[in-house]
Amino acid sequence: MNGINAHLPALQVVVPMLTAAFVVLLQPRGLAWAAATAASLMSFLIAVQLTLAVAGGATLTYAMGSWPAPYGIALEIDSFSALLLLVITGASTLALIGGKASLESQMQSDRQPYYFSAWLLALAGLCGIVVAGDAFNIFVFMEISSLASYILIAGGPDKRALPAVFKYLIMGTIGATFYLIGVGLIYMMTGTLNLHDMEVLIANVSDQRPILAAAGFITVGLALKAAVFPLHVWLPNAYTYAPHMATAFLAACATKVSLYVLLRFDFFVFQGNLDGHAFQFTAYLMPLAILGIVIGSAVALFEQNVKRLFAFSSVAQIGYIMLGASFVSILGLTAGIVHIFNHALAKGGIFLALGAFALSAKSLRIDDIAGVAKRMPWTFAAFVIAGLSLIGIPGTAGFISKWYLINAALEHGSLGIALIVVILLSSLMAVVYVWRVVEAAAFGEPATAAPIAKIQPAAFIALWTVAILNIVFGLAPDLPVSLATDASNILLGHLR
Amino acid sequence: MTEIFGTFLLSLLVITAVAIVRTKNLFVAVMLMSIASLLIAAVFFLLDAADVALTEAAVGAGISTVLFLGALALTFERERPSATKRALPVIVTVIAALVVIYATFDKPRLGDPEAPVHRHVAPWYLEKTPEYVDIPNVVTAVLGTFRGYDTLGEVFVVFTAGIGVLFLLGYGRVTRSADEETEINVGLRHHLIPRTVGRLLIPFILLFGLYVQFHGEYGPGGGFQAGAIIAASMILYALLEGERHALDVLPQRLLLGLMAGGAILYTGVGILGMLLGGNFLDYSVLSDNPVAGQQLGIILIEAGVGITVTGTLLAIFHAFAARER
Amino acid sequence: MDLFIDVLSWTLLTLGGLAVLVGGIGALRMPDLYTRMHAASVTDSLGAILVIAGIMLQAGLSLATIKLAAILLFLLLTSPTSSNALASAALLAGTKPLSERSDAEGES
Amino acid sequence: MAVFELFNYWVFAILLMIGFYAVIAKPNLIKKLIGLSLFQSAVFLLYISMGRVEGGTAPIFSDNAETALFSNPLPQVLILTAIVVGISTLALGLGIVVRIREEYGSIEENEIAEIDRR
Repeated sequence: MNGINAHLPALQVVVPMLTAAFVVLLQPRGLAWAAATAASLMSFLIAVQLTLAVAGGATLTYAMGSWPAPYGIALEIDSFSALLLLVITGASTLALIGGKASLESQMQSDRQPYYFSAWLLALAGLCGIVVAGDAFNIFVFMEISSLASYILIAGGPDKRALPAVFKYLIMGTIGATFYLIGVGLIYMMTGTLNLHDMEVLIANVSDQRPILAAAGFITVGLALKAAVFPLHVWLPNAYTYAPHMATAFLAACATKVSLYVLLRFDFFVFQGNLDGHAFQFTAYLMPLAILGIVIGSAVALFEQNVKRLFAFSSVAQIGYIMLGASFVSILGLTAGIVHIFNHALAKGGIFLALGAFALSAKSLRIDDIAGVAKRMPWTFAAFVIAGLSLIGIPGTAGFISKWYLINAALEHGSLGIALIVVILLSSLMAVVYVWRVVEAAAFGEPATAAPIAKIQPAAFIALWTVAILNIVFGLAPDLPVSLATDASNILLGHLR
Repeated sequence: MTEIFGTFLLSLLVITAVAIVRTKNLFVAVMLMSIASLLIAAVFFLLDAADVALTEAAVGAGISTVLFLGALALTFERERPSATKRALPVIVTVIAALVVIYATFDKPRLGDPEAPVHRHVAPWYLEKTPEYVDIPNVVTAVLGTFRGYDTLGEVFVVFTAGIGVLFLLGYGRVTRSADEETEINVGLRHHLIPRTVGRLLIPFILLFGLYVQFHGEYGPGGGFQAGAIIAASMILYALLEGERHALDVLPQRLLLGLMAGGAILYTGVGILGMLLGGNFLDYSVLSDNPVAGQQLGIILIEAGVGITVTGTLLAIFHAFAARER
Repeated sequence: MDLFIDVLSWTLLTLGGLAVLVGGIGALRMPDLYTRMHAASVTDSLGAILVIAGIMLQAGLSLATIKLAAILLFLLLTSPTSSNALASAALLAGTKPLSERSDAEGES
Repeated sequence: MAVFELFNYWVFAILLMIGFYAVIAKPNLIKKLIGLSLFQSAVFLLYISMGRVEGGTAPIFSDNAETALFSNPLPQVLILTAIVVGISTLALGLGIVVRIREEYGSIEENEIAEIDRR
């Protein structure tokens, strides 16, 4: 079995990608779904295997085509990528299992094979970004995942999905092209595309203007793709009008992967080499993170569409991750990275539950979901657990990342106190916006007789798996925390 | 001399770009875009990038123009005059352009052989290609094997786009019945001259496509360019004989099969390398002689690229053509 | 002999360049679509023939000459055809030639 | 000759920003995609320009020139990939525009926003 194990980094990408090509040829739609779920489950198992291999701070490398690293393309997996791989493949698998029923209601069956193929391509693209150790390779897989996620979003039944996805396409392409320009400028000054090689070679030319321009282009481009405030304008509508299944998947991992690249690139390549870069990183990103947290939460307070409400909450949550990273300290980075994991759990659970609600409500406006709790008590209970985790109640996963964030802030004296106030304030706002949904669902009287639908067993299992995981990782957060601590040690190890 | 010519072409390019943005007629803009692509292809050729020039000419001037025209036929030809304020975007872009130009001043001058970009990785490719792969075209060697994983990604990008267009446009509206004498079904069959000359040309275009496909190891060319050229010949056939005939020759299911088949072939070659004891996409294990294995691998994956690109471009073209206005 | 071929080829190239220039000016200055097409056809018939012939003389007897001959053949086949297609498309779309238009009508 | 040394990079910057302007300032969706294509072409120019070596030729070995100086093959490979990525994005974008036209009857951003508000 050792033979297969050595190839796992490549298989992580190849399995979903190859299955995607086969899925379009499988016209019976049930088969397409089954194949997609099987491939997704398989990549989850590969991700678990890889996580075990890198636990404790090891790094796995894999030379594509057996060519040595700066000449060929190398894959590289460490704790940071392993954590992301778990999130991506886990979210994809659970969303595929849990969202099937809601997708049936939202899409004609003859379009579904294409859709599942696109789903697997998105999965392969996201995994490909995370395992890549080569700057240009990241761009290629970024494009696979973006094109595939445009398809996932465009599948929404509402016609407003189309302008939303067009906006996403334009902004996503600009972001990717900015990234490409940045990589080009660095390549021009160093002559390499391999991230490790870049780190070494950039030291000689780090004070030259093209490198500074490259840092700017890469940061802005990736921030655009990661929907960092104020570049988040594409996100709310795209998440709102996508099929519920796709929202659960993309909200859990798509923007996080761009954040991952942003952090990795910044720490691997720039932080150690550019004078004062750490300070600039903090000075630019912290205010944006805080604004994102406050404004995202504030807009969510007044939003009428439940999906849009949680989409704006995502903007705020991305702010938390950025805030953690902008401390440039072990605790801060750990907080940010753990929050990538925990937010995926909470948001994935919420959007899965919303997909189930949609089966038994006219629409997902706050007024329309009135009384849904009485019709689907178990689904509602799972939704509440995920909601509590989003708020950060002790005992849930969300609390862990907030706890680390507050600890990291405490290292910063009086500024830290101010930041804690912001964190608490926005948690309070999260209490309010989650409560609005809970109140409507539990105590509202349905205006019209809503269709009674029972949640499918598969969806029920997926949803409750997420809900239980939210509690498990709230009580025993060793896995994400140790991975994240390793990851932040690796990232900061590049600061020298 | 080439510097002056290059400068002239680049200036023309800038002028064309300004005209593209300024014109209100989208049809004109698309045509100008095609001209801009040809200009930029000529510039690439002057800069010694023959492969890229060929691709840019086939894709920018050819395929993307066809796609734009297909979309224009389904939408509107003119842009609405808008009352929005233009001052802010102009200021933003001018400032950004100045910043980018400012950043250029530390760049190595054009063509400097001492620039870092030529010192590190690139000489290795030029030096090792004869030894490991032994094909004359270094671009194909890098594309096919040294950075073959990127090319695999590229094939899947094309595949994804094909899936996306079919997902968006390949359903819903009932396509008109096959024997209806609509313009799209009949094509140019009533027009003697284009039809005669077109039919004469199609075999030669196909032949040229195959030449570009299999000559990619020796000269400029390769799977992507070949796929674009072959697709262009089939598009010409569809224009001349009508959609229906073209679909009889290559039905949508078959195109879908080509799309997926090429991608599967490429990935399969990679997996074969893995099964035979190398890493993923290691072709040297495909044959007893590592160099012959590399060459075999490159031919196979280039074929995969060509098949997927042909299938995808044709599927996209038909998806646009089958839509009713 | 070499000098003779050189002079001849440069003469052809210059004449070809002139033909292209004339065609370009004509395409700008002519009053309507059909006359403009007429002017533009100078570019891709006479201009192309002269320039390619000039280059062929420069290249001498080699593979490049054969390729150039193939290019010339293709140009001679395709450019009249595309002109024909363009003109008939314009006619179908309702663009009348200048001679059939009344003087009151402007250029459309 | 100082003009020629950086001229390609200046054209890159200008072209980039012309494309970017069309993307952000034009309400017409197809015009935005045209701008996006220009924007991407500019990046191709950047890469290819940096790969050029003075007095070099295209990186293809031939029999009669053993000691030839070659231009850098790597940027060319990267741009081949990037061109393909560009056309794929364009195809998908145009597909979305066609669907928008069918659903909204318009391809002007402001008109679509107007319809959505109703």
